[in-house]
Amino acid sequence: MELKNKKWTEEEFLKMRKEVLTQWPTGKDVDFKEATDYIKALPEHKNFAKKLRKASQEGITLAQPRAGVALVDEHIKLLSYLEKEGGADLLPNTIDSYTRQNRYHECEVGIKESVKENRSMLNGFPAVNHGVKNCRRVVESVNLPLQARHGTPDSRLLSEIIHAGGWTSNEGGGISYNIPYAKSVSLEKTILDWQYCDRLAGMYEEMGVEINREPFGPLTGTLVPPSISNVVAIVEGLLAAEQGVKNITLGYGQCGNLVQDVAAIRALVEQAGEYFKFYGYNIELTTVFHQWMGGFPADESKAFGVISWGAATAALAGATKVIVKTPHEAVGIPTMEANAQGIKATKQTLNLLKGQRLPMSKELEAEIQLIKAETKCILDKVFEIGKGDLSVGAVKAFQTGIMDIPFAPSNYNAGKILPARDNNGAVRFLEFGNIPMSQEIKDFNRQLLEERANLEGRKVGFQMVVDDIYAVGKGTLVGRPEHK
Amino acid sequence: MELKNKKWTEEEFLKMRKEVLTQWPTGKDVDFKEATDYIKALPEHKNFAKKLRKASQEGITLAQPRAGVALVDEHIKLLSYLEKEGGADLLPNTIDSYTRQNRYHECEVGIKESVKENRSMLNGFPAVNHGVKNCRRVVESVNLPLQARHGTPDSRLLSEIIHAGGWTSNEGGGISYNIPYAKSVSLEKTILDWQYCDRLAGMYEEMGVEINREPFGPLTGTLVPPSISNVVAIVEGLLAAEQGVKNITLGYGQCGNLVQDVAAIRALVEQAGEYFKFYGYNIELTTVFHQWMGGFPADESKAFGVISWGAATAALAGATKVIVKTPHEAVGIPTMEANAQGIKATKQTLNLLKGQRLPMSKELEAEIQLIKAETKCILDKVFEIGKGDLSVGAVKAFQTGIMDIPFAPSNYNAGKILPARDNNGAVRFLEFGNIPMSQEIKDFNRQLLEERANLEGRKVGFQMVVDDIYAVGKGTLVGRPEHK
Amino acid sequence: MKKKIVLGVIGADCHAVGNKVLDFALTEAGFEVVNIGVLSSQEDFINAAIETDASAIIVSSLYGHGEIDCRGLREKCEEAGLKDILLYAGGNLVVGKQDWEPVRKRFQEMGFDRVYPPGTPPEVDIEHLKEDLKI
Amino acid sequence: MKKKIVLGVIGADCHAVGNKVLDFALTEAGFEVVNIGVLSSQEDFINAAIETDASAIIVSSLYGHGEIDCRGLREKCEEAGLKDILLYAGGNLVVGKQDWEPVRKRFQEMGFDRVYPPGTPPEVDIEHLKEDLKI
Ligand code: B12
Ligand code: B12
Repeated sequence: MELKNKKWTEEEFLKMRKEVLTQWPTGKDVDFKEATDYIKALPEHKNFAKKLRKASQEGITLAQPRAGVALVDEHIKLLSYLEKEGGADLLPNTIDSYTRQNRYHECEVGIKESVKENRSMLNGFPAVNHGVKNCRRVVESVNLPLQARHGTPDSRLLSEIIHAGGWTSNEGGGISYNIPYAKSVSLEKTILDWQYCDRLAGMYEEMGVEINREPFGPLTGTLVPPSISNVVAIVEGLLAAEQGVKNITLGYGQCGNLVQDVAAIRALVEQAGEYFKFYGYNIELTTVFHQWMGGFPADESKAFGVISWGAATAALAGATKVIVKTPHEAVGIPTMEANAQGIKATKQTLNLLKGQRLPMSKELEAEIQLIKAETKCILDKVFEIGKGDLSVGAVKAFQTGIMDIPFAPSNYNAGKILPARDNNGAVRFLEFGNIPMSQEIKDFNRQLLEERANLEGRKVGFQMVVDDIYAVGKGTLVGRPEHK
Repeated sequence: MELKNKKWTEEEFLKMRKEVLTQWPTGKDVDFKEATDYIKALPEHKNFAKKLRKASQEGITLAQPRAGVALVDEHIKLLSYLEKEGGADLLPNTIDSYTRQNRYHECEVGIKESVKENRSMLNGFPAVNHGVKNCRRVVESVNLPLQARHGTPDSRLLSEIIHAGGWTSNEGGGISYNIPYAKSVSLEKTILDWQYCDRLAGMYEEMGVEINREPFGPLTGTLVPPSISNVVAIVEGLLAAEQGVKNITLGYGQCGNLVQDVAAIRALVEQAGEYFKFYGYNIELTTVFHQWMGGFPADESKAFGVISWGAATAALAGATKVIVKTPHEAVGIPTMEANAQGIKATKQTLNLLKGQRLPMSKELEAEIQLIKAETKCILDKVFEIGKGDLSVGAVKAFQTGIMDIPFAPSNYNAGKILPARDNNGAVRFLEFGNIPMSQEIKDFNRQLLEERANLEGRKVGFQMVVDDIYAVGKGTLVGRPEHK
Repeated sequence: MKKKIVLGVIGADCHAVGNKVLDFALTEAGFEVVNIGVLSSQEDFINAAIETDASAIIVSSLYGHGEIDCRGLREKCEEAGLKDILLYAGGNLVVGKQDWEPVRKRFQEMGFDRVYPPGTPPEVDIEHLKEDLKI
Repeated sequence: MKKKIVLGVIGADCHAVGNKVLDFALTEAGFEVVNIGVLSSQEDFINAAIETDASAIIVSSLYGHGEIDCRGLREKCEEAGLKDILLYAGGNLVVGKQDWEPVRKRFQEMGFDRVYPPGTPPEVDIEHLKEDLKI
């Protein structure tokens, strides 16, 4: 199939579906019509899109953890605990890494070993292997909406199974679940595969079932400049909209500087809104703010500091939901208790900040303008290079480094840009690679980094980047040289 | 002695000193001249005033815990742990409650019982009973400046002993260590007694020894409107300055609304600075921000949320130091470990926010103006009623309810004002009692509370106050009615 | 007739907020509250109870010295002729976060009829008072 | 001559940041780094080691499946003729926060010469490499 940013025809979709549903035996249990009835029969409070809408109207920020283990009963126990003890507002089903690579045979091994060893040997819930019925068991056992959270380049079968299983939200996108998560999967393929997932969500919408879709905002989670992630978010949002998705949550991973983080969320909402409107899509847009996604401090008290500051920023930015880290982050998949602890610290902070927003200021205004200008520089070029077709543009943009994600493992990513923090901890561009920014923007970024270099008595360079990568884990935001 | 806001003569001071130093046997070990030599010989980094100056110049916020146990060795162990494991920047010696009431005999009981039971039976360090030599043992065993933190209406002997013991900062004041801490001690007496403590600090200054003084900002720690605590801070600052104190840290207890909290600190610095200048005092002024001083949530993860949000606000406000709470706050005096945890979460947050400030905005500007205007209304009246003498004015102001602290236990406090939160969580006046505010200010406060009442579908009234008292402990800032 | 309750915070303890809230809650619940406030000695409690002929004494201690401050109160009540008067204690009774059961036991052995852990809401207290005073 | 080191992230693991930083640090320290990147199979490691005649293989695993992914690597090395090649493993090797000693033991029993807990900085690694390779 040729990649185009155009809604798939029913024929195209059904043809592909036949293939998809035979990728693993559990695929045969998917019955679209029956599934729509099933979801419609679920109580309203288990619908992701509806819960987000309510939060958005009330101006509150919801808290959602990450969580998933190998076995169904254990997984249900985990989610129930996060709901009851943790006070989560939305529940995830984090999918294991073998499923993400479509290695369902290895999942079987992991499931068996988990039974044998009596602890989860998988880092998530292998939803494909467990199939529709077990996904439904999960949704029926909890009282909150469910989402699949993964990192799967080809998530077509997974998406079929989770939606048929009553999970009303799916995270991911053709760029955001490829470049940070894969090495040698072509972007063309992942965009196509995610068009399938989006079209599937669109078909549910057309049947009157609301499905929320959430591109993965933080990408590599490590010093991603806001304009870079906002570009990806807007592109994936537009691609999803074209396939009929109606309810979209765009995301952003905390960088750590309050003004920049709030500006990023505001710029994202405003700019995405403009693009949706310009291209004629009627989208219900919400936002997700990810607590710091890079390396964490191993000390649990320090981790609580990072978690709470993320929660506070999410509230001050007015994000619709916040994805919660845990005090175990630096070390390993959290226990159920540690996971609940992260949610509790988060919710306490959100509640203290309910209704509070960062007021508009000269600084905030300037940062919003900067992010929007940077974002526009890139997006203009993406449309140009795709000759008006956004999907083609995106593929070419990655080929040529017009879009480029720092620290990404993918061979399809140029890997030429480098980010570093300025003196206030805001993430700036140290190397632009082929990112097409105006000279003014380039000079401004450079100037900010030179200011930092001056203060630190060293040159702007890669050591600064390395120091910044370690910084939060070592307890600071900016990675200053040790002796200064 | 007649109360006047006038520097004590040497004669007055020495006469009083004779009496003071015989209040308990350990008083005889105080030798002022020898003590100044002792402090001068201490390394610079153990001087409180110097460390604050450095922080203020660098624009960073220091973290200081509260801590104190009955026995000297245990106390040293505790402080060393908070320094090394916790990473505290400044150390406290929290004094026990019997010492605060000058009940040194009961301290002896507490010390003996602590030895017997092998756990601290006192809620702090009984510095008077332990005497100068033991205070010096403490200062010699740690690497940070030491402060006495207490709540002692008559702290003359205590102040003599701790300063001679090498502790270069003393918290308290004639109002702030009376009204929230005592029931039947006259304000006239405590102001006189604190003039003594201030004069003592002033005498050290005159000998070339820098001593920091810190009025206790948060008062009852419970919904104190910023203007109320700023008035007390400015009055105590001026009284201290008159006695020759040069290095003053004015304090404020977090209310929870970011804009109001930042505004309170900025208003305090600016306004206090103006008063010092107007009255011709040359003061080195720094600020202390207290993490939420009211009822805490019992859940430790939630407590971490409260702690971290306090740390973040302190940083955004640009306070010179922050007083740290612990995850045990709601339950009891923290273990050494819990205390260090509070510091670690705080420091992580401070470090993430290093250099970040809440930018000026319309809202912040307005809040600063409001707090200053409220503060001025009260201060003008205090000066007026004292016929120009601030100490007399303060006494009369409390008699007449012109100054009035909510929820205070003192019989010398009118107890007529009531605070409550507005819809954004900012603390406002529900009842003004005799506080002399302009009609405009009164109407504005009322209007904000009416807006909240409307939203909650109930009347403005005492139930609102009770709900707000419980709110943070129950996980929110504003105490909304249960079913709404 | 309304039952009279003596309420106060014992020892050198100045925590006034909970005391004011308890006063409000007990009064709302229909008791006649004799609030002697903070920084009250054992004698203050006993005198107030005698003067007002109260049915119960509610001792708060927040600051950690509760254990020292409460010792002997029951005996002094007996000596003063306050036979079988109800004695409740609550607040943050001991220093630090301790296992609750041993603490409860220590206070019950001191003669308190009911002992409450930190953060017990007034409603619990009120329910027990009604039960114990058969209202 | 510079010692050659094969570096990579094993299994279905995509964590690339630590890999890039390790590459930078090892290169700075004077090693010739053959970085096969993330999502590398046991075979990828072995082929790279054979092709470049490397002295050591450094396996990173961050995502939790390290235990499953690393099993049999030593045996396969032997089969491929890589006798006594140094095998190090580090990252976040297992699922969850586990006691470190048993984890270390399990990996050593699998044939790893050195095994590192989460957050071990590159310097430690470098020091040990120099020691083990007698540089
Ligand atoms: C950034 C990040 C991501 C990014 C990665 C982007 C990218 N492509 O690189 C994204 C968001 C994509 C991601 C995805 C996932 N992640 Co992740 N991620 C992290 C995080 C926050 C930081 C990692 C990092 O970059 N650190 C900075 C670098 C410099 O440090 P480092 O990676 O630890 O590497 C250093 C050391 O480990 C050491 N080292 C490494 N190898 C070796 C070898 C030797 C011999 C030695 C001596 C040292 C050594 O040196 C390196 C350089 O200093 C960590 C948690 C943390 N550490 O705070 C979780 C973490 C590694 N991720 C985790 C998981 C589970 C996942 C996911 C499965 C999703 C999920 N369930 O949440 C997916 C994995 C998908 C896949 N197929 O792999 C878990 C692993 C859990 C476990 N082992 O029990 C962690 C620990 C988080 C957690 N507590 O749950 N993640
Ligand atoms: C505000 C506060 C202060 C204010 C008090 C202002 C004032 N005058 O009222 C200030 C700042 C002055 C203060 C001072 C001190 N405090 Co203080 N304070 C608090 C704090 C944060 C909140 C108390 C409060 O007002 N809560 C709100 C009210 C509504 O709740 P409450 O007081 O718990 O009361 C309720 C219940 O306990 C219950 N209750 C009370 N009595 C009874 C009795 C019965 C029978 C029943 C059923 C229920 C009941 O009902 C009340 C109403 O709901 C608490 C910690 C916390 N709880 O979060 C520490 C706390 C009580 N303070 C403590 C200490 C140690 C002190 C100091 C010694 C200073 C220090 N070392 O830090 C001094 C004491 C000086 C003195 N002489 O007493 C400790 C006590 C430690 C312990 N027991 O191990 C606490 C627990 C903090 C801590 N973890 O260290 N404090």
